[in-house]
Amino acid sequence: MSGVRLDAIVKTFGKTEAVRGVSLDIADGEFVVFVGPSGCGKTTTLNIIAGLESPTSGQVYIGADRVTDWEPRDRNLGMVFQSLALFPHVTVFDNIAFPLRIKRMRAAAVAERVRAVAATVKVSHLLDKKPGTLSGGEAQRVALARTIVVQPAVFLMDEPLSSLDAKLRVEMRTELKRLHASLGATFIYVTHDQAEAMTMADRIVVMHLGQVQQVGAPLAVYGDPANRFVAGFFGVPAMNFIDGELRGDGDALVFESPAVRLELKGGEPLAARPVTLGVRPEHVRLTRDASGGRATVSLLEPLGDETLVFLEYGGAGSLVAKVDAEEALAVGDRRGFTFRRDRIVFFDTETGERILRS
Amino acid sequence: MRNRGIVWAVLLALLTVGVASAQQVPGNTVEERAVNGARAYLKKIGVDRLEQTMMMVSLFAKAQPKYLEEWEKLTGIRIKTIEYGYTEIPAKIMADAVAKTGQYDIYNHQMYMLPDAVEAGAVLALDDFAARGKPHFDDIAKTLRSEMYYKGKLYTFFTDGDQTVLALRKDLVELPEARKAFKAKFGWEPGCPDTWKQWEELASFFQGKKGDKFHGVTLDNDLYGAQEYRAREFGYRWWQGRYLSRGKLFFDRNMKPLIDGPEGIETTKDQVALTKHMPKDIFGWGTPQNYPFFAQGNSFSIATFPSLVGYSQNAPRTVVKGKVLSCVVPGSMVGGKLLRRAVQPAGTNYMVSSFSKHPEAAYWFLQWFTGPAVGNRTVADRDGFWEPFRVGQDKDANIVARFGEQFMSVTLENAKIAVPMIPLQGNREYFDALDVALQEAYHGRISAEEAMKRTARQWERITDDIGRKRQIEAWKHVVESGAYFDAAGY
Amino acid sequence: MTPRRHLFTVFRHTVLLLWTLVVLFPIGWMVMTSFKDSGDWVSWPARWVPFVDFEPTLLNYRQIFYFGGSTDTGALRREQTEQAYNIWKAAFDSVVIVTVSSVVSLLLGSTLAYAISRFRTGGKNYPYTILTIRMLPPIVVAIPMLIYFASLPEAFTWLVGRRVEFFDTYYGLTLLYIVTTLPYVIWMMLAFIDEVPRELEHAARLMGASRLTTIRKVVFPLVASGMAVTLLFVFILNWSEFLLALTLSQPKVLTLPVLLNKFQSAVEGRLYGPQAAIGTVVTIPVVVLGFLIQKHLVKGFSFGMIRR
Amino acid sequence: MTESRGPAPAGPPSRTRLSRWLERERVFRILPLIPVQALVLALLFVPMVLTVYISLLRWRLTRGFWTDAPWGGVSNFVDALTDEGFFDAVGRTFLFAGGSVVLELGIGFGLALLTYRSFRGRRFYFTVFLVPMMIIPVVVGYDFSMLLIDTGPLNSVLSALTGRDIRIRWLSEYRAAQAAVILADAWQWTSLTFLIFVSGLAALPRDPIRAAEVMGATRWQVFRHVELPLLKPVIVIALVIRTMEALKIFDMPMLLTQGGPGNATETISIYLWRNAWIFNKISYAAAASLILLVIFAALIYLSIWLLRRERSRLEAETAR
Repeated sequence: MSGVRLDAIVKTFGKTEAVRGVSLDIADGEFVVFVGPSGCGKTTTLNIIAGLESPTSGQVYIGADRVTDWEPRDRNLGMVFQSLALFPHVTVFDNIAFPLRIKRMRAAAVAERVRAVAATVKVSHLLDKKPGTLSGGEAQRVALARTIVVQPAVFLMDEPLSSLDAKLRVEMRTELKRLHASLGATFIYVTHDQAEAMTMADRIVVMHLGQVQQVGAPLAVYGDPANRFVAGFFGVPAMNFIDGELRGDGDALVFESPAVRLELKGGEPLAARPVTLGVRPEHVRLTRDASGGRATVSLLEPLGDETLVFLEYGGAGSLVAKVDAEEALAVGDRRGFTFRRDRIVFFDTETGERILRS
Repeated sequence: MRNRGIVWAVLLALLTVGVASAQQVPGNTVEERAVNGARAYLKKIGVDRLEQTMMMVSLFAKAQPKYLEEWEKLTGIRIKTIEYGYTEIPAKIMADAVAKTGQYDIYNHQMYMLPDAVEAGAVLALDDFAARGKPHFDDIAKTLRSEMYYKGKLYTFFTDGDQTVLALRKDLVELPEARKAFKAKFGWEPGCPDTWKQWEELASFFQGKKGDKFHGVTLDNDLYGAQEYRAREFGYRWWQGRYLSRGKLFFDRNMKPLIDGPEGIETTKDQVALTKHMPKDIFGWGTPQNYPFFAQGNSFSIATFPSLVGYSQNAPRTVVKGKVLSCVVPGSMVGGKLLRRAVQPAGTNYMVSSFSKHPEAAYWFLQWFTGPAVGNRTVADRDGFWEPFRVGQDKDANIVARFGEQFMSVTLENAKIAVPMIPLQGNREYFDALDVALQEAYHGRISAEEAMKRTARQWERITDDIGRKRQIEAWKHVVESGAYFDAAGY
Repeated sequence: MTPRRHLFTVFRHTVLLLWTLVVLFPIGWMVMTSFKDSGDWVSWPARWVPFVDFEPTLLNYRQIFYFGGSTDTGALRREQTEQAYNIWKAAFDSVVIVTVSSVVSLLLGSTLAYAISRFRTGGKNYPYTILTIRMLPPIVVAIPMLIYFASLPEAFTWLVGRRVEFFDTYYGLTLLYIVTTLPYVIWMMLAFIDEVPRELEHAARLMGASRLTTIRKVVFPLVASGMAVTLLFVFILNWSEFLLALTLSQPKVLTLPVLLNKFQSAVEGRLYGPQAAIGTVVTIPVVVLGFLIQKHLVKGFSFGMIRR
Repeated sequence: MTESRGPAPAGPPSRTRLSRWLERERVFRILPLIPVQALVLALLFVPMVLTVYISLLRWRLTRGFWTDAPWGGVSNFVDALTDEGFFDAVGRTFLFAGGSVVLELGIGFGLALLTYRSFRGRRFYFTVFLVPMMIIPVVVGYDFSMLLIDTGPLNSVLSALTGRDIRIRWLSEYRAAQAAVILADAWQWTSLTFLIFVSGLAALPRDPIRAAEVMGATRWQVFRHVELPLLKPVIVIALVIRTMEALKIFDMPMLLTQGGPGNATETISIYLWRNAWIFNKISYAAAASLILLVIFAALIYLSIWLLRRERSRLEAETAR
């Protein structure tokens, strides 16, 4: 069992910089999820860990070994691919047995091991089939079986669930989590799906434009985003952003925009500067009065237990609030709204960096 | 083997005395000397068996082996043959001159290949061997004999005349009514024509459509008046004989072409005129089309290789068995005298490769195989395509039995007037220039004058390209050796 | 079936049957001629119906199988002679040279196609550059090749102390055939390999397979049908090659197309019968081969120009 | 932990140096190139250089290569460029290649359209249509020379069909002989273009076609606006391959007509063959073939440029 360390990894393809200086420590046995929009460099980073691509500069360590120049096969990794990469020309059995045979394990031992692993992931009945005949979930399990059969120290997964339907995906999430627990190996998981990241990760690594934006536990990343990108990336629906100006006289901070004005207690004196206010929909409250501002309900999206309310509030776009489903609302209603003050975050409008982080 | 005793005695003498190499090899006949020479050669190099290779025209695959076996029995020299199509061989000889593989000891091709082969260094001069072997050429017509030499040196042996012959349908020519009508029209008794003009008159008369009444007989087929080769690669061969019969040479002493004079133009016009009486398809026909066409009774006359006569008697579906009249090749009136020339359009020959490891052994085979006695046997061989040419072959019972008396007398007449196609380096390029121009003329795309002018221009260019001085020298040898009898225009 | 559809079906079959006739007519004629005696090869009107128009004979086949070479148009029978060549020899040489060169070309070309597909080996333009080889008319290189082959043995003697012949040898021709078919192998295999997902290879390599093992166990099995098609294609090209063989082989080495050219007769001309017989005989194996892999054929020939 | 990770060993101890070396991408990228390049260099490049050298001599086969081949400079090139025969032969070659390629592409495409979807009897047609390309061209040449003789079966059939006595002199009349060469070539190689097109049609993605059909496009519209554009790269590659091969045409006219009648079917390959092996003008042939190579290369690079444009457009579209 081993941890993985990335040290200032840079990868360029021609003129494009896919990864720009990623450094990261992943502890032994940790479940780390790389998340970010497509093209953010997360898959490249994963491939560099796997050895499928070599970094332009920087080093990769697995356990105590610097493996930057090692071939993939020497790194003792397991990997599940987005397409699963089952070999279509051989049976499920042969697929699972492939890595064992490569390691020149005796045939009897191979058979025994394959059957055992097939049983753990419940694909014993599929062993004689060809991958082309499997359902999505079955193929998924076979791919897992093929990966765990050699008991690698580190598991790499590149969006393995993306081809599954929604329900199956949720099931598999749980199963992967369970598998992680039982194997105790290091899992490095790449996805663009924030829900997967939130639900499975011990730690989330948010990547954007080839750089790590934030590393942290799921709730920390959600609740305490390091910048506007991270804040916007997590959460459905996305965080509300309101551009305005912030100034502080020592007693209070004042945020002012054409539609919203807020006064917050405390804080240091601050020269007026353009900022972006961020507040998640669940932290927007509707009131009967106009303590914060007034807005008109333009659209309602009931989710069942809660309802999303789209408000015309005088600023750009709409403000989204998540309210209890019981609340009686109709399109065209005029309401006041306020924000949960302790949950408001501010970003520098220009850089997107978080400011006034407490 | 009546001379075996003598042979052994001579051999013994050879061994004990150790005759100097330039001296004549003992033996009473050409063949005996060849056998003795070969045996002595093997002794000299200290072996009793030897294997050699002949590049052979595939046409002789059936006939050649028995002579090779005989040679092996006589001398211990085994000659393997490697067959090539006749069109393939020139390139193969030239390729051998480049690759110098030494894979072949003897090349078998046709007379006109000699100049290029010599110049390329592919074949060996045989004079030194001949000085000792004393082959016998006296009974070969002077013009044919000249073809064995290039620039005064002996390079090749042959046992195949292959001079052109003209064949007519005897049965038609002898139809009494036809004879009468013909005489009335042209003023002479139909039969072997003396001049090209007369042949054309015959051709224009003896033709008709299927089912027509032709002077007392009903035609089973369309009957065409004449056949003469008009296809690419063929037509120009017959042209050369016709041209020479007008009493002009191809070049003057500075290698300036003479063919664009009136003689050349007339020759071409003659050929074009005769074409009217031929089947339209003649332009694509080689021998395998021409022979059966005549044998199946579709035409009245044909100028071709002499093997036609034998073929037409034995071919499948032949309808002309016993109905063929062989003729001496027609000629032209030159200065009030009838001049006939029978071109030798092919003529199988044998050459010794420069790269042979045992050229002397190869030479002895050539001398033996083409000698008067063995040569007569080959000519008589029904499997072969060796045609009569030697004086006296009409006395050989076997040969006469094969070809018939009438043909024999005619073909030996033709041998006397046989002439070679241009025996110069690069001749195939000269031929091709002529060939292309003639094709254009045959198809009526250009006039005879233009065709000859073009050819002459091309010939000048070719001569310059090869080297005028070289060609002048070689042409001088040709003319002075009497290859064309006289030096008209030279 | 609507009337329009019906009409289309009729139209389709009419056109296709017409082309079928066009294709089969020359082949049928060749087969028929191979059973004709010399008098029937060229005759007007043409002879069509066996046993009625002409008497079928095995003479031509007997001739090519016993002896090779040729004879007069008249008498065809001939004693068996110790010929350097016959159809068996030519068939053997053709099969050896063509098989070896096609297989080697396939292996070299496929491996290179793999490298090109995965690493852009040789640069973006390499596949186009290599196609230049195929543009060279063989006649352009045939003669220099002859001089070159003739001087190579000397060069070898000088370099390695051993004389190695190239002219008129199996490997001389084989090497040439390998080079001249490589462009097509590379192009066709590139198309197939491009379609193999890289993740499959990544998976194999992560599981411990070396690059070579990956190619052998994962990539090549996946493009097997493509390889079969490519092999057939280059096999046909090599099997048919005439000019280089004509110039650079014989007498020790002889391929079928060159042998075919030998069937000439009296002074000059063709022996249609034996030619037809040998043509029939040499065509059969390739047609059978093509038939066997027919279902793969469709997959192979779009040269990857259409991506699914 | 950071401190404990000093400079690590260069590689895992279990592998040999060779296998490690082999695994490197840099090595693996180059390695397959080596035998191919070596073969190309040794077998084609060297003779090509030799060709250039020979073309600058005035060497004939009837003279010693080392002893009697004077320097000729560019004179051979001048000769070739001023020789009508050369350009006539080039022109004829283009005529034949053009004619046969147009026929092959046209017929092949039509047949492919009729056969690429499954129907009763498809397998039979398919089998038959593929046969010609598997026959040795020399055999096809001989076969056609039998068919096309004036008293041959083709004229018989034509006569029977038209009820007139048709005696087209396929092998001995100018235009007819040229047509014969084109027809024979088209007969043989339509099977290849057919195969390429069937293959391309079968590989067409279904979705855009279905989408068009759903949108109410007629069969013709689907073909014209969806299938044809998608097929364009395949058409171009068929064009390139066939043009490349057709320009080299040698066997067919050589066997059918030996370049005749006159020079009617003398292609550039035959012209070069004649000059080299019959006229022994090796240097001239070398120079002429180099000029030829330039002409061919220009033409073919033009088509390759087309091909690349199609391909890169295709790639751009797939990437999207």
